[in-house]
Formats: sequence, structure tokens, C-alpha cells
Amino acid sequence: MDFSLGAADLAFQQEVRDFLKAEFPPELAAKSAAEIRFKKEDYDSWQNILARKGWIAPAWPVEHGGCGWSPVQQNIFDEETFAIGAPRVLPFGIRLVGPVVYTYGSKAQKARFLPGIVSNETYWCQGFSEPGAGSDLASVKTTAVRDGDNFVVNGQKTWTSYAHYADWIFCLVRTDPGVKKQLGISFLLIDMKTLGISVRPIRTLDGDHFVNEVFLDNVIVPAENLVGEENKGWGYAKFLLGNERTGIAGVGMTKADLVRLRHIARTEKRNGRPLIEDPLFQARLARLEIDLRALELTNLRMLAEGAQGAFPSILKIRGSQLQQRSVELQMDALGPYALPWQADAMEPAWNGEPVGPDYAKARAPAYFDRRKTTIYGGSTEVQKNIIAKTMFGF
Amino acid sequence: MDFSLGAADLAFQQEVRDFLKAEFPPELAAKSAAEIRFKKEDYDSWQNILARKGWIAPAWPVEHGGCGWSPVQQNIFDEETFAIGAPRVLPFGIRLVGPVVYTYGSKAQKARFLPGIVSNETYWCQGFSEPGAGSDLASVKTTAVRDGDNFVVNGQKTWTSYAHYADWIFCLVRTDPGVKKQLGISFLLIDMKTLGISVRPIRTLDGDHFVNEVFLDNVIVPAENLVGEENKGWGYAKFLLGNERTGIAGVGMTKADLVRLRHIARTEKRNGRPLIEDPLFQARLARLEIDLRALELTNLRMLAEGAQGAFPSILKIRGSQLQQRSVELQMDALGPYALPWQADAMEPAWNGEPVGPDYAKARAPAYFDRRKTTIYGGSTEVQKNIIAKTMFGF
Amino acid sequence: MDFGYSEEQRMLSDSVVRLFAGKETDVWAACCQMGLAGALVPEEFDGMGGLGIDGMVAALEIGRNLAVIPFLSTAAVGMQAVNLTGSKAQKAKWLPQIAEGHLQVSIAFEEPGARYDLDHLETQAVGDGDGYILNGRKSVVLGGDLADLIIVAARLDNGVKLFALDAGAAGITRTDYALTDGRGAADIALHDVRLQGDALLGDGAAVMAAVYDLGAAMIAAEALGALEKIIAMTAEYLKTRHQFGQPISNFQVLQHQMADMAVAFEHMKSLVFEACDLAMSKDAVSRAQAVSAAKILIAEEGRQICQHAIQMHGGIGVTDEYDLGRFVKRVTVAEFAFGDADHHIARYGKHLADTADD
Amino acid sequence: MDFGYSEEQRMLSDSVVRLFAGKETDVWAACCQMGLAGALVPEEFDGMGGLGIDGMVAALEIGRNLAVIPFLSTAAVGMQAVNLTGSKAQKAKWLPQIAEGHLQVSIAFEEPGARYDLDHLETQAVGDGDGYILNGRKSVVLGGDLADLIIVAARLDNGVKLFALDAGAAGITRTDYALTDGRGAADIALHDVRLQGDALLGDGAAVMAAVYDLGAAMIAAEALGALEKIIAMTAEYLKTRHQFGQPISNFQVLQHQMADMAVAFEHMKSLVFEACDLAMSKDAVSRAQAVSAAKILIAEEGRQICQHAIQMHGGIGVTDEYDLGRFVKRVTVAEFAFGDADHHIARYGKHLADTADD
Repeated sequence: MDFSLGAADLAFQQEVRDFLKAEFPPELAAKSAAEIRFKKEDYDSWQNILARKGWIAPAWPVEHGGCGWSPVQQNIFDEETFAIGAPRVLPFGIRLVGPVVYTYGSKAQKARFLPGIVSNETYWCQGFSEPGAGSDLASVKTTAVRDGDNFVVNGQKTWTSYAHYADWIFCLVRTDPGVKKQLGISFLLIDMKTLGISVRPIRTLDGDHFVNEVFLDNVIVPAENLVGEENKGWGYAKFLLGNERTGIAGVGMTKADLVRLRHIARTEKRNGRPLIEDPLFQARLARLEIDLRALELTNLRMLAEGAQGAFPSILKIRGSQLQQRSVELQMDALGPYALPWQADAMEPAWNGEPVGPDYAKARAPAYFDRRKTTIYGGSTEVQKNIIAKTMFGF
Repeated sequence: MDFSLGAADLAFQQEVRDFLKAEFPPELAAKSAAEIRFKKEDYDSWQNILARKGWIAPAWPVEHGGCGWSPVQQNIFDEETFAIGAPRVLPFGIRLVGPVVYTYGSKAQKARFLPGIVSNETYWCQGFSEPGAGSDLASVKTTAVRDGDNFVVNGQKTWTSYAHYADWIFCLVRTDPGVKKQLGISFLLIDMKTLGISVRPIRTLDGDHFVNEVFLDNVIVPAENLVGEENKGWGYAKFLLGNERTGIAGVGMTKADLVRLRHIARTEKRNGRPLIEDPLFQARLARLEIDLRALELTNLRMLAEGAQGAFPSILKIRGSQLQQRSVELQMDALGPYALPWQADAMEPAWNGEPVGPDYAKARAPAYFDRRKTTIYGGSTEVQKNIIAKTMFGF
Repeated sequence: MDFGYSEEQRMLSDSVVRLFAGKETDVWAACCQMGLAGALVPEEFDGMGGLGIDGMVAALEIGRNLAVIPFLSTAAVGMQAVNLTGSKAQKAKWLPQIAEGHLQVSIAFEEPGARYDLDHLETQAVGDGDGYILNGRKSVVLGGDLADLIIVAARLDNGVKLFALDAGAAGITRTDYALTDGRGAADIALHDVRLQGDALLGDGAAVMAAVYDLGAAMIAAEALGALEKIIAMTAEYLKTRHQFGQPISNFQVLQHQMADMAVAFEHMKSLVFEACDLAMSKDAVSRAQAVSAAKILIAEEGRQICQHAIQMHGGIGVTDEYDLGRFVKRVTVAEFAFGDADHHIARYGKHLADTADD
Repeated sequence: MDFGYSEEQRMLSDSVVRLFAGKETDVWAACCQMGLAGALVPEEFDGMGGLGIDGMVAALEIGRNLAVIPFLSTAAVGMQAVNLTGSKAQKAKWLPQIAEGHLQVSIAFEEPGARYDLDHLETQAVGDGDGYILNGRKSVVLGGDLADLIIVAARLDNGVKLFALDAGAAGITRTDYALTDGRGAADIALHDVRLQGDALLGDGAAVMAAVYDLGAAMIAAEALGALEKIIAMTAEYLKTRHQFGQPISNFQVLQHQMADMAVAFEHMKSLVFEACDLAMSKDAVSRAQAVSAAKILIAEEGRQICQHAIQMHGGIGVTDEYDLGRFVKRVTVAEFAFGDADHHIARYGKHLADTADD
């Protein structure tokens, strides 16, 4: 057993650090430190740098413009970029639709769509969730009816993250309503500029806007945009959902949260002593650090041993819980200054003066925002169902 | 709203205290304080005193030899007797079969069985649970086949508390195997001295013996011992199970546990200071005290407002959890002296010298013993099912 | 022993319910008209002379209806600060105005860095002829954005005194903002604020804790009302929402989570009742223990209920457009106002350790 | 990075598995024959020179099989105390005997009232000619009932020293007993125990913590093995047990509880691996943090798993006749030996606070 990185991985880690030191824009670092919300221009600026370096698609094969990194390398890259506060690379092109296209897409689709993703020219969003479907993703109601060389698409998608940034949307659509729900679904790529598509913002509990409803009203989609075979879309969707293995635990993000948490806990005081010395708070902080170390090691074990059985679900459950607990404890650390609602102060355009310590403004919004982590990407309940299945073998 | 006892109840409380001061045997108080396990002679001695006083059946109507006390009075009596460490009155005659007999029994049965209970001459045990049935109480496999004026009973009962003390057992038996399981059950009273009955002790995790298996092998039971109508036994059983309202929360017992816990926490030390001043331990103790106060008030609310809907289940769940947490925290308070297993030192016949502080010997056994409280009398899971039913109205 | 409302409490409750159900444009004005502003004001000063439980009756409905009105800041704690420390003349001046709804009053006890510790007091008053000069800073003053009168705690010589400040006085700088649940508050800086001698109310030390406890009990009751709605909304949602071809209330895991909520809620309710019953009591120890107990459960189990409610709602639960979030935010404010869980557990635990009998 | 067993570890594991599966009458003798007693003894003293992870390989199987053998007391902590403090001559005298299984050794560090605090040391050694005289009391000495050699911590002048005592020496009074999981222990009183000069091993202060950490890591690994069995037994039970006409594994609430167990177990496993990896490290800080982390999870989440396992078994789970209880009791002992959760959380937290960077 050996818990440390090998020499090659250490060298890679150093390479990543050198690159980040040289190339990560100071203005993004400043925004991150000040907890100003990233906007499209921020994602763009960082993703362009990565694209130029050829580091935007860590898991993709080299032939498609990816890095071809090992899971351990991908994990190193994730952790290092999170540690400096870089915007996460929006996952919809790189992590989600890209692998579907290069695995199941036609030669023409590969040629058409993959370059735009690795060059950061095309932004994607994901049209899976529908109103009322929840965890039952296969209950797709959006229809696509064949009409000559086209499909005519009608329906509604929801919880569509960054649809307002997106050039394209990849959609699950129902192409055969007469069969078992999983069997009548197709996987369609749709240009967001097509007539009949409208986007309505949904504001979340933190006051931010990143999810949307997407309405599709008689949208004409060329049949050449169908991925793979008609009515086989559920299989591609499952591939997509199961494809994301590194990063599932969110170790890098939670580590960065804990750096902030320790800073707050050293700065805040209870009974005249730093909060970090308060026995009750210290015990909770210690417990969280311990759980994070356990998560980090368990994540590495999965990377080393392969993402088999219940492993991804186990990491998703605990990882999302820690993403919640870290911001929860940050909020608790504030005491009375958890009370003012200062979400607006996180907007780049805001030019007021927040009350309380400088780290106060984002705490309550972050707490509310993170409630989503145990809901999306396969809710905790769904993950537990999966784990039980592997344990009971049914 | 008024949270205090009225004048009449306060007077009753004083009467109970005076009685206990005068009549509770000092040797039982000493045993209780030393945590020596009560045996049959101890139960006998105390129950005889109560029987002579006419206070052994608090909830029974006066006409049957009971006290006819209000729920609030019963609660006062419970708490006061627990506070002095009195053995609990074994519930099988008084709380369980007695009310069934005086509610559903024949005139002859009332005359034959009730006097023995209120005079403490007859000990009863409960033949409900069967191997493999668990929470599914109605899946009774023990059969009773009519043979002239008798039933012939065959089967096995388990988790039968104090069967080895009992003169009689009240049993659920299957008298009609051909119908829905709840419809073919009868309620039968059986003399434990009848040929064909054998009792096998089951030792529990605490090393104690109070539960048993009871085997019934061609046991001849006179048909006159059938309570109510044949095949209506499930209804009487439900009456019996739902009949126990005061005491469901176990407030008196847990209060006594907390007195002991505080004593331990003042005596034990961490880093040279009394454990009760250790911030982590103190917080847990405070939290337990708070939950107990909440339980006590909620129990009183039920007594005042009536045991409707989910109330009994709510109290059973929280009450049993606190019964567990109190002894768990007692064990945790010991530190290293939680390790030696000294259950034998709780037996009256033992004459060794326990190691560690005098309160150490019973802690780990009590911890293991109390795991049963969330299992028996309707498990926590079953209670939650019941609560959900009332919430969702199905 | 009786856990039901009295006839008067029932009437008060019904009036508040009716009022919130209506379409009043100025809700607080309507509340004042029906006497809510004076619910806890002694009868001799034109109020209804209610006690903690009467305050709870109102606070429960405020929480259930997400009302944003200065009941807590003005009619409860502001009123009580004046009532407990003011001279006969001062009470006669201010309490009837409060009762009529003509005066909004806030307490300004806490200071930056004090973290709920009322003894952490750096605001200084010094004598100045017949009056005083105040300097200091106050943080997160509930209702401070709209208050006409601010009751400030300050050190004077070796004691702690409460002063009544006209909110418009020279030297007062207010930074107004909204809390997470929408109610207003302010940070307040006092720079050489000059007061007349009659602005001195009286001794603050013991009174501050009493006033603060009343606030904690009332906001706990507000949260209890909100939590009742959260549980009901969630149960209703589970019944109507279908997934995998059935209402999701069929899933045993969700059923048991609802049951956990019910268990927690009933016990919390008992403690909130007791805290409110003792919230205006002169028995400082019983009051403090009961209030801390309730506040701890609201903060810990209340938060749990909120988190589970969001989780069970799924995506819709994290949107700002759906009402659930507003109730949850109301509970969250109640967690952090008038002492968080750790503050109260330390206070409760210290008393427990100090008084444990042998 | 590699989380699998090495070839040697695989062989060790297989041997231990085979041995426990067999029907040896004297299990420890058989263990010694296959080298287990010397697994951690340096090679120069006839051992296998294994490290913490090798010890873990054995401890996991010991836990899985509920073996009651003095591996932990003798071959791990007893050995390590001699190894870290003994002179060349002392090691040459005792370590080969340990490796051969001819000598059982216990550490006697803790004292009544010390509650895991190794600095709380009242046992006194005073010089007596060439030797020493010891007085004091030691509590809950694991394996102390059968130990031939007892390593005692005592104060000598201003330092803390370890001494090796012949268990049969005059002045030693042992009170033997069994722990909850059946392993033996003793309380030991030392009354004017006379020692030769060569009984002094060396400086105890830093070494005690190192030895104690090894014990904590090993008993955590034992518990991990037991917990693995508990989870497997419970899953199996749920599959076979029928209620209301179906296997109770169909109930979603029980499914999710099993999932919770699996989540907790995998994370615990990671930390136990790391703790054992560092258990014999000279880097006292990393070792302490890793060991405390693992020990805390075993104590807290291990207990949770045990409680849920009993609950899911229902009545059968609380009987002494069913194996589950024996595994649970094994875990319970691991919670309280070598520092309980609060001890380790305080140690971990203190280091966290002291070293938090800015």
C-alpha cells in the first residue's frame, strides 16, 4: 500500500502548478477571493486560456483534442485549479455531451461539434430534466416527431443550468410514445438560436440566476442532429450520467471551502477567544476535516481501483454532504452577521459597502445554494437506492 | 395555558410521596442504588405492599379493585416510584391482560382472574411474539384446535418476558387458518402449569435472563379460557396494545437515569476537571436534559389533550430514544472503565469486588440492554409507519 | 394543567388570523388597530397587559403567515425594555404610544464582535452636565431601520445602563439592510450623541437578559409557526407529486422523514410553549433555562426540518419562486437572532454544571 | 499510489485467514508458529520487520474472526514499547522471545482517573542502589491478566521512564477480569516493587504516545474487520428474513440504512488504512492526526453501524446467543480502548487550532 503520488504524478502536479502560476488571470483570482460571482466573460476568459493550452478536456482522448490524462492526473488538475479559486470549467460540453458525441456520434457530428467544444467556441446546456419528472429522468414528455428530414420538437425542459449562455442544447426527446418509457427516447442536438426556443430564468434560493426553463415550441431540428440511433437515447443518457467519475466527490471545492472556513474561524471570536479554540466549534471543524480527509482518500481509492459497484454513489452521497456541511459551518461561524441578506453584494455590478466582516456576505447565500448538491446529479435518495441494489444483489 | 399541577394533583403527589417514604422497603432502595438486579422476591415484596394499599392497578376502574386514577395521577405515581428506584410493577397482569379481561372477559373470567392480579397472587406473561414474526404480530402460527370442551394448543412463543415467573400466559392462537391472518386469531388464557408447556431462557446482550421461549406441545386448554369470541382475538390484542398510554414515554425512568448520569459526570474527571464541566460532554448532557424536558411536557400534553392520532407513536419513538441515550451517555462518561465486563456483579448472589468506580459495573450492560427499547412494543420503524399514515391520511 | 388557549387567547389568535388572511395594504396599521402593538403593554399604559403566552399566540400566526411587522422589535422587546427600566414618567410617555402603534422601538444591545455576549459592551456613556454623551457601535439591530426610538445599552461609570435615543438625534449613523427573511435591521454608529438626562432609563445588567429572553422566545414561536407550515407544505407536496408512476408519499423513506419531522415538531412545540410561558417571568433562572432549551431545538431540529423539507421537494425546493424557501429563511433568521444554538447550549450547560445536586 | 496488498501482505492475510478457519485448539500457539507474534518485530531480532499496514492485515482478520489472542497487547504495543525504548541488550533479550511467542508483554501506561491522559502519571520510581522501587496503580491493562512482562510508565526524578517488570515480581497485585469482548485485562497495583537497574528501558514521554497510537490504529483495524462482518450479516439477514409476506430487504427504509452503513464503512476504511500506514511512523504529528481521525470514525460511526445493525435484526439482535452481539461488543471495546472519541477529537482539534495557517 502506498498513499503518496508517484514521481510522474508529482511532476505533473508541479507542471500544473507552474502553469496556473503563470497563466491564471489575477483579476479572476481577485474576484474569487472577494466572492464576486463569475459571469460568462469570466468563464470565457479562463476557458480560452485552457483551450489554448490544450488543457480544457482532461478526460478526452488525444485524438479528439483532449488531454488523455489518467484519473489521478485529472484529480490533481481539479484540486489544483480549485485551490486557486479558478472558475470550474462548465461541464456541459466537456464532461457531458462531448464524450457522447465522440463515442456514439457520426463522423460528421464529431467533425462538426467536437472542435467547438475544445476551442471553447461553443457553449452547451443539458436538456434532460422536465417539470414534474424529478429523479424519474426517463419520464420524458418533450416530443420529437419526424417530418421528412427534420424532427419537430415540442415540450419543456427545466433546471437547465446556463441555458442563457448556451449556443446548443442536448436534449432527451420522446420519439416513440407507444413503448416502455426508456425505449422511446432519442438524443437530439439542438441549436439554441432555432425559432421556437425560449429561455426563462429561474432564480434560486441564493438569489442567483444560473438555472432556467427552456420552452420548445414547434422547433425544427434537422435529423442529422440525432445522435446514434433513434429510440436508443436512454442508453446514451445513462452513458453520459455514468461517465463522470473524477470530480464526483468535489474534494477540491470542499478543500477550498475549508481554507475559507479556517480563516473565518480564526478571525471570529467567542468569549474573546478565536472561534477555532471554542471547544464545540473546534470539534465540529475537526470532524469536518476528518470526514474530508476520508473522502479524499476514498476518492483516491476509487481512482486507483476503478469506479465499480456502489463506489460512485458512495462518493456522491458523502461528497455532496460535505459540500453542504462546509458552507453550513461557515455560516454558523458568523453568528449574528449570518442574519443580513447581502447576496447582491456578490454581483460584479454592485458598488455598495457590505456590513459585517468581508467574508459575511456570501455565507447565507452559499448555505442555501448548496442545498442543491444532494438533489441534482442523482439525489441522495436515488444513490442510496443504487447502493442497496448492489448490496442486496437485485 | 397552565403548565403546573393543580391543587388536587399536588395533594395527590404529596400523598404518594408520604406513602413511599413510609412503605418503600429500605432493602429495595439499597438494591436499586447499588444496581443489584431485582428478582422475583423483590417484585413480590413491593407489589404486595402496593396490593395491600390498593395501589397496584392505577388505571383500573374502582369496581375491579383498581385506583381509578386520572392519567395525570397515574403519571405522578409513575414518576414518584421511579424516582425512588422502586421496581416497576410487572405490566403483564396489571397493564396488559387485566384490562382485556374486564373489558371483554365473561363474568366468570372476571371473577376468576382479576382478584389474583390486584392481590398480586397471580403472575402473568404475554404470549404474542413468535419466532420469525417480528413486527408482523398478526402472523401467528401457534394453533389452537377445538376438541370438545377444550382447545389443543401447539406452537412456540418467544421474547416472553418473565415467563419463568408466570403462573398464567395470555396467548394469541390461530383458530382459523383459512382466513386473512387477522381474522383467524383467538385470545386464550393458559395455565403455565399445564402439561406440555416448557420454558427456555434466552440470555440477552446484557447477560441477564428475563426473556424466554415458551413451547406449547399439545397443551389442553379448557374452552372457558377463551376471552370474548373465537377468531376475534386480534381486536382484543389491538385494544391491549393501544391501551397503554401513560408510561409510554418512560419519563420517570429516564429522569432517574439522568440523576445517576449527573452524579457520574460530577465524579468523573477529564483533564483534572469534573466531566460535567467538559464543554463537549456538558453540551451532550444539556441536550439530553432538554430533550427529556421536551418529552415530559409532550407527555403531559398528551395526558391533558387525549392520546389521539400519532401522539402515542411520537412519544414511544422519542421516549425509547432517550432511554437509550441516557444509558449511552452514562457509559461514555466512564471512559476506560466502560471496558471491563462486570454484569455478574449485578447479581444478588455475587460477592466479588468490582473494578473501577462503584457505578461502573452496570453501565455497559445497561447500554446493551436498552437497545431493545426501540425494538419492542412496536419498533421505531412501525411507529413511523403509523405516524406517516396519520400525516398522509391513508 | 392546561395546554389550550384561554378564551382571550383564542380571540386574539382568531383576530390575527383574520387580519393576515385579509388584504390590508398597511398590515401593521391594521394590527395596531386591533391592539396587537399593545398586546404586552401593561393595562395602566393603555395596553392589553398580556404575558409571554399571549405574545406567542401572535408570534405563531406571524410565522405561519410570514408577516413582516415590527411586533417582535417594538411590541415585545422594545416595549419590555422601556417597561422594565423606565420611570413612571418615561413609561407614561412611551408605552401608550407603543400600544397605539405610533412609536416603533428597537433594542440595540449587541455590538460587533460580541457574538451574543451581552456583557461584551464597549459603548460608553459619560456625564455631560445634566445629560450624557454616547459613543459606540451597535450591530444587527432588529427593526433598527424603522425605529423611532432606540434603546441603547452603554457603560456609565462602573455600571451598565439603558438609554432611550431618538433615532433622529445628531451623531447617529444607521446602515439599514434587510435580513434573510426580509425584515429590516440596521447597524448603528453612535458618535458623540448628546442626550438629555431623562433619556436614561435605568440599570441594564439584569434587564438586558430578560428582554433578550423575551425576544428569543418570541422569535422561536415565529419559527414554530413557520415550521408547522413547512411540514404541512411538504406533506401536501409528497401526496400530490408523482414519480415512477405513484405519489412519492408512497416511498417509505419519505414517510419516515415526515414522521421524524412530526416527532421533532411536537417536542419543539412543547418547549416553545414553556419558553413563552416563562418569557416575561421574573424568575431569571427558570426563564433562561426554558428559553435556551426552546431556542436550541429551534436552531438544531428546526434547521434539520428545513433541510429535509427542501430535499423532499427536490428542485422546486431550491427556487426562490416557491414559498417553501421563504418559510425556511424565516426559520434560519430565528436560528441566529437572540443567540445561536452554541450560545444557548453554553448558557444552559453552565447552569446545569453549576447547580447539579449531589 | 496503490491501495492494494503487497505480495507479502496477501500471503500474511491468507495464512491468518486459513489459520482462523481451522480448528486449532491453541490458536495463539499456531499464530506464533506462522510468525504472527513477530510480524512487527525487526528482522534483526528474529521478526518479520513488518510495519503498521502489516499489522493491519492481521488485525482485520482478528476482528473478522473475533479472535481472542494477544496480538495487539504483545505483538504490537508491548513489542513496540520495548523496541522504541530498549537498549540493544534489552531488545536482544526480549524481542526474539516475543517473536517466538514465548513471552507475553503488556503496556501499563494508564492510571485510575487519568482518562486517557498519558501525562496524568502518579506512579513513582525512586532510585534504590543500582535499582529502583516503584509505587502506583495502573488501570485496564490490556492483556495484563496473562502478561509475563509489564511495561510500566513511572515518574523518576523529573522525567517519565518506562520500566520492564516481571509480572511475578513481589509487590505486584493484579486484579484480572475480562473486557466486554472477552479479551483479558487487569488492574495492577504496585507496592514497593523492587527492580534491578536493567529493568529501566528508557525515556517514556514521546514513546508512550507512539506506542499508544499503534494500539489505537490496530484496535481500529480490528473493529473495521468486525464492522465488515456486521454489515454483511445484516444484509444477509434482511435478505432471508420475511415479514408481511416479503423479505424485509424490500423495505426502502432498511435499504437506505444499509446504504448509510456502506457509505460510513468505506470512509472509515480509508482512514483506518491511513492510520495503520502511519502507525509506526516517526512523524509524530501526521501519525497522531491520522490515528485520531480513524479512531473518531470508528467510535462514532462504528457505534452507529452497530446500533442500526441491532435494530434491523430486531429481537434476535439483542440476544446473547446470536453472533451479532459478539461483533458489536468487539467494536464497543475498540471505541473505549486507547482513547475515546472525545479524547481524540480534542487532540485532533487542538492541533488543528494551533497550526491553522493564515
